[in-house]
Amino acid sequence: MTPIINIEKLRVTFGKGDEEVTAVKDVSFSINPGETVCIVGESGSGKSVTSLSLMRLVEFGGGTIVDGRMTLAGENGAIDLAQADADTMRDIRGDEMGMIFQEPMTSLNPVFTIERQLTDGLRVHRGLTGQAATKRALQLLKEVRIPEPERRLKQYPHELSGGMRQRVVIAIAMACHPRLLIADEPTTALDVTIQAEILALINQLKRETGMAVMFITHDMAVVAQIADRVVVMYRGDVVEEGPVEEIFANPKAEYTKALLAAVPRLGEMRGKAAPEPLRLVGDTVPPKPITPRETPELLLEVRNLTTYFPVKGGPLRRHVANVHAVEDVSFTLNKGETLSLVGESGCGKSSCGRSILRLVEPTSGSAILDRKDVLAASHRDLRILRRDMQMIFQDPFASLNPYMRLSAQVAEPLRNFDLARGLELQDRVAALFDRVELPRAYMRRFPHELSGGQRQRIAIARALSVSPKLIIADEAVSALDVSVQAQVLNLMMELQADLGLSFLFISHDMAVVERVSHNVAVMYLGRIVEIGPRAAVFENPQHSYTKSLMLAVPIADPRDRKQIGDLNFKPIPSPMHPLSYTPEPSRYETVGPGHLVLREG
Amino acid sequence: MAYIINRVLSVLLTLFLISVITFAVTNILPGDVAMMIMGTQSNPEALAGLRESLGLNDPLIVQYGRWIGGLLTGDWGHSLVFREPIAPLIAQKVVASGVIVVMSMTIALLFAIPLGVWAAIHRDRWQDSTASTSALVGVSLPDFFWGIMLILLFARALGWFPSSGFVHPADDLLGAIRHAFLPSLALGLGLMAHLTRMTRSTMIGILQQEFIRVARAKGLAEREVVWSYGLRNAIGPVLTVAGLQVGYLFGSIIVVESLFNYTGMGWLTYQALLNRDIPLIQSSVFVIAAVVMLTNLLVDLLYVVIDPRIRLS
Amino acid sequence: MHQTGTASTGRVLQNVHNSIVTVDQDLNVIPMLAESFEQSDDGLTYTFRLRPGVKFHNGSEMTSADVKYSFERCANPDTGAVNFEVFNAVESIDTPDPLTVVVTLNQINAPFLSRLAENGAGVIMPEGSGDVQGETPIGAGPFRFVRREFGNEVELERFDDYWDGPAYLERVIAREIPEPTVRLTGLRTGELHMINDIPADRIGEIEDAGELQVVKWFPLNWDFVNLNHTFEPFQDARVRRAFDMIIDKEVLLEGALWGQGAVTASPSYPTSASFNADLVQRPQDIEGARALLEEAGYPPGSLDIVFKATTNYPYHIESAQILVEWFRMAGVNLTIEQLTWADWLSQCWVDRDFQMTMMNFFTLWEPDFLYYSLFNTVGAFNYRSVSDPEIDALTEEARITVDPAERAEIYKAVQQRLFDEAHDIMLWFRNGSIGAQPSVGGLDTIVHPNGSNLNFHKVWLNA
Amino acid sequence: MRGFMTGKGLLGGGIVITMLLVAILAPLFIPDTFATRMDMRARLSGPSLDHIFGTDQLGRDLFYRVVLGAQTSVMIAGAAVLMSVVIGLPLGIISGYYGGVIDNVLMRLVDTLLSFPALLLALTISAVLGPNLTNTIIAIGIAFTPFLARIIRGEALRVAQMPYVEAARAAGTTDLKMIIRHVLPNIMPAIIVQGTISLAFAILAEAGLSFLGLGTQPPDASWGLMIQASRDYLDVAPWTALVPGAAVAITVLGLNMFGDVLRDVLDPRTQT
Repeated sequence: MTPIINIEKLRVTFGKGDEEVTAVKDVSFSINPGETVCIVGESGSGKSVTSLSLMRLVEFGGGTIVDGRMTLAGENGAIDLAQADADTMRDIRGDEMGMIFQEPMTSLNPVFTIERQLTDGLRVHRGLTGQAATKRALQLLKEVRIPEPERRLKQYPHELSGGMRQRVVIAIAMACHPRLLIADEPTTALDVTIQAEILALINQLKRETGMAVMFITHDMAVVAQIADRVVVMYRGDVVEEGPVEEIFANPKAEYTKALLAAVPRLGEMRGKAAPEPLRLVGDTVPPKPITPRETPELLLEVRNLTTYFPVKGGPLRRHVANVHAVEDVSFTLNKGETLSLVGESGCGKSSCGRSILRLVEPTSGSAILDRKDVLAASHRDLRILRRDMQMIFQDPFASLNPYMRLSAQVAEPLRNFDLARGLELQDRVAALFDRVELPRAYMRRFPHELSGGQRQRIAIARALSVSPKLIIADEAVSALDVSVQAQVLNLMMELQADLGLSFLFISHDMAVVERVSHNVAVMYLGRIVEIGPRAAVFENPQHSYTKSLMLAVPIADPRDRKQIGDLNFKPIPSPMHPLSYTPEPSRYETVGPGHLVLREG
Repeated sequence: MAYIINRVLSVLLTLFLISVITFAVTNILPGDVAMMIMGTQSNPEALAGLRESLGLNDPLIVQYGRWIGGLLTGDWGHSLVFREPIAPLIAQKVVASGVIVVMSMTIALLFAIPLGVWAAIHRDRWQDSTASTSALVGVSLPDFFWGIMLILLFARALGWFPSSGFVHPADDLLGAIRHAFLPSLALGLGLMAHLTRMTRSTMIGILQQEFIRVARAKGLAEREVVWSYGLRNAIGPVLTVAGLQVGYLFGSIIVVESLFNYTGMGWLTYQALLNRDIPLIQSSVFVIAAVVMLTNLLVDLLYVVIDPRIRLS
Repeated sequence: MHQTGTASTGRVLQNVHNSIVTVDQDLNVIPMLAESFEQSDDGLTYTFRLRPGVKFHNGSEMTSADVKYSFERCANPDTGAVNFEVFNAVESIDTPDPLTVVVTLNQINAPFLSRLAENGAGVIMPEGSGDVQGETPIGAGPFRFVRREFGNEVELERFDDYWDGPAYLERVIAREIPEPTVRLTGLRTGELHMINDIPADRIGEIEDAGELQVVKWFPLNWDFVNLNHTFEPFQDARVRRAFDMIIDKEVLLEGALWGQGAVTASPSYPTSASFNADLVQRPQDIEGARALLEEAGYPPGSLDIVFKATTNYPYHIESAQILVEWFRMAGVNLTIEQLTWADWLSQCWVDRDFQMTMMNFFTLWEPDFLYYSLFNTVGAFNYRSVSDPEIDALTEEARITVDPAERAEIYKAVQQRLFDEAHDIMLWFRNGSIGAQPSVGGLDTIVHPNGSNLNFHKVWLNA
Repeated sequence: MRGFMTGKGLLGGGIVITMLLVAILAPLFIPDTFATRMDMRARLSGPSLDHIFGTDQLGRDLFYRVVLGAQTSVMIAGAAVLMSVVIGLPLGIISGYYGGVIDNVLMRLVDTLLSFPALLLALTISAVLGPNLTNTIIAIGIAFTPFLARIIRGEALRVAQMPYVEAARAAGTTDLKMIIRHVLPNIMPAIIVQGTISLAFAILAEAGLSFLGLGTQPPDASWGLMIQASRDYLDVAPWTALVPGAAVAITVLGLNMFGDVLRDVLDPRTQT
């Protein structure tokens, strides 16, 4: 079979002279008709640059294809895309090859209607205008299964949800029936249920049209779900290529092995009582489970926590409604244990964590930390209470002050509470750097000189500096590459074992949660819908939402693929209510020891 | 709709604050209305009598009340030096200034937008620095310098445009444009730099957006990508800046209108300030501030039309 | 009096009005709206025979009632009239018949007649028109008022029923263009037919080029440096004289006005009978000035003086800058403060809040007006607070001296005293200038003998 | 500091440093009377060996005037911008950092002031205070303050919402320390860049005020005053305008380039 596209010895650089950086060193692979090839790798692997080179869009970002061939097979003979002129490329883009991108929120032009954006490609490639174009656009929206397609045509992008926008982007790419669809991390920014739907859609379209798909992702679970063949990239090179089952079952390259070892797989904790660190490539001793204390000791008790955010609107910007971010949430957390709050975006898990720290002011409820109610504390007492609870934030780039030396950032909490001065302060900061396994030489550095994982270690060191009892980790590993994520997770677990820390672990990633938690609380629309020991919740989910969530999570195992028929998720209703709205209290049923489920109805 | 109501309410509040500030500032201006009326023939007794009859001895709050009451009822009082009712006088001058404000902004935008887009497309290359530098030259020298240069070039050497004066557009539209051209160009040169800079940086931001890549991935011609997909998104921010520039413009017209003997609001305000025509200063400063603010309101509302995101939220 | 700006439209507006009497080239009082006038032997009664058939712009014919009305209005300071003191000695104004006006004084006022010829006091307006004169001037002049915008434009149109025959020009539009470059460009491009005040440094160039007509006359006005007599150092005549000695008037004239004028030690109109031609300005003597100041108790560095100059006269600003240099050499530290016209009026003229300033006046050829109002202790224009008993006595005496020769001698004595005491520092008479297109005719008639008013009655435009 | 080693950086930085040096050093080495010395025989004379930049309408040497005038222009612009930063900084930070009612009130006021054209504001303030150097600085300073306050407020608001501020708050940092350690350093680049550009505008504003008779008082030299005085001689003695005009133009261009480069240099991501 002739491959649609055959890439040989592709080499792409950015910049000139001394500042030249080679993003893609020597990449060769091919894609056959009707085949889904996943290009997988971590950030900086060159996977996106490869896809952009194929579309010859890389030049707009300052890149140069310095070497190699990219042969596109066509009815009129083959074309080397690396050599094609601008006009030829314009004809090919959007016609022979379509592309979809990572950010559905920014992939559509905010000032044009959906119709305009759908028909542009039809106009330039097919000469379709007016009624004919509109008809085809409508048909396309139907093909990507958008509800109420007629209405969508006249709408603007911001009126659509993220999932719908990504469907529109797919429709745009599919407009001229391309023979190759390039999808660059198309589901990374989406919630897991929507991700599942989009993946299913791409699969379905592929089957219907027989096109080939080049799918770029960093997520091994997605790869396992969608790929026919896999190309693993690392630092600009292809390190391994092969059928998906082969790659997962029998990886050959060291890098692939390390990568697969670092991926937490949903279900692999089955049968284990306590969380345990991942066993990474190179680890010689098996990881030790973090068993809870024999006599549980209560650290944090949250009762009926409720947080509303006022919505202002109308003339005079009056307070017209509330966003019910956290609605009657109660839970407990013992010393030395981890409770995970898990849910999709907007479910209130972050607000819940911030409310406990009083980074946002809760509306009502109590949070008793070591017999002191944080929510009732005066501002002065609150400052002192914060010594016992610290936070790690999601974005390692934004949570460090770019203008402050790392040592000063780690020392800041110590200085705030005047816990150490002068040399003692220096020593303690140095010890913290050791503790999070960062070289002491980094103390004089600024955040931008560090990688994402290193920064998150600084954030952990900063949190540890005042020896807190509780650390609230808000999506602390979500922005990290999978191998770095594994290291940071292991570090956190190790610290828990050594220092007896408690974690309130907030995450959307079910596989990670399964790995680190003693207890799990699933949140939906501001409420905990199900809470209990990790094993109970994961192995015996009771609430319908928990079940659908479990179903949507892709599993990093090509033998365990989702069936399309399973995927029918309800959209999440708005948590915004008028002022007059009085919510029902949360009422739970006990289904097992410590396993509570919100009553539905 | 609520957005518009809120904007209008805030406009009313701002107008009130503008009136208070205007009144307060004009009251601490040195000089004296009575003295200005009497000029070199002033003598203390006559001045005292005139002050009394003009109500200048009343408490400030009473004077403010009288003024604001007059503004609201359309009785803006009489100018001391022009010896005319203020309201129609200002109405006429606003038209005159309106002509050069619109023309200078048009000239500035006609140059700035293509220049800024061109610079953005060729970011960090020679075209970029050429465009930015040439736009900067306009703002590097004071308006009156350009004004005189333009008079010497276009009026004296080439004879294309008249050197001074104002013609009402209702009387002679072409004449009005010809008379307004040189002052507008002098002002436009000053406006250009900032607008070019703004267009450039906005366009650079937009050209890095994902939807631009999507547009390219559709196979659209680069011309359409930049001038339709890109520019359409840049118009809003650029217009906002242009709106803010109207404030700067109404400052510059004081100098430029005086230079060109173009009898608009800038000229009027300067005459009023020069002659300490307090009633006229109050009203014209108030009108200028109000016009500046309303222009920004207009731009905001225009933004609503341009950008569907605000339209529906 | 004061110009209200170098490009003033005020001088054009004067074409709306005619005066009861006026002056000829030699500054003799001659009839105008009055056909003839006579003064009684005791000098207390003036009889004016009015010219018959003089029409006002409103169509009515001038009668003695209008004259009485005009005089009475001018005599009443409440109307804002500027020349009321001209009528101070008037006891009665009688109108025995429609064409006769008899003015009776209660004491001799020698300058009465010539003051009527000067500066608006003798302007005749229709009876009852006083209230509208401010907005829409109405008179018996060759042009009727059409409209005016303050600071910008005055438009006049020909009055066809003018008693001395209609003017040639159908319409006169005067526009204020304060920027010299813009004004000159307007003339050169043909947008303007005529401009007042050619920039001083360009007169030679334009005359040489020969493409435009240039009318120059002497004098337009005179300038002097003012010393505030309430400021302690200036109460000492030595200080004032020393200040006079610091200034080289010739160089200052060259520097500020490009030599467009002639220096003078006396403000009297140079061709008038009372002009004291014997006075010669003190030559610049910085060393002498230093010595004099030292003697008066002001050694170098001890005098810090603020010089207030108005931006209304850019050449005053130039002068001030030159003065600063000389005064520094003499050990006096001069600081310039620029004032707008409004601020100058309020600070210097009314509040008399200044140490040193500079001003110009129109050439007041009538000596009483000039010396009494400017230098008498109670004079209306004595903003420097000059108070010299000798001058007070002389100016009072001149008022009741009927014999012209005797009066002239008194004023010469006043000039001598002013010079000796250096109450003010006289600088120069300044040239007037007009630039015009070649098509403008009759330019020789345009300047009024007093050197300040512009008369468009006999000016025409060639096709 | 590598960011300065670009063509633009070297040129912009070079101009700014040269102008600063001239402004500071010239008055130390050249007697200030050199700027006011007159020569009535050499009025409006073109550039020559005696007067390398020519002379003005009073025969004053333009080289000395432009060199000594640098001090006045730079001082007025610098002091005025400094003043607007000093007033605008606390207002902007309080408004942006605390938000809420204070923010509403302050920003309503700033918006109102922004409706008054800066030159009109400066003109009025000058008229109230009277014309002299200090008052010119105050007038321009006050007129520029609302702009600075607005920009600083925007930056403070942005920084106050950054996770590192939240992290510091969670770590027990008090408001004052938060502002000093976290907010100020992070808004500084924006203030410096805006300040640089404001300097250029302040030089022009001084020229505008001079045109209207306010601003620097003669015979002192400032660039604005020199351009103002040259306007009657532009056609016969263009150098009288071109000399100070070039000084202003080069400085403004230099400041703008310098501002652009500062923006890049102060960004920690491009620091090495």
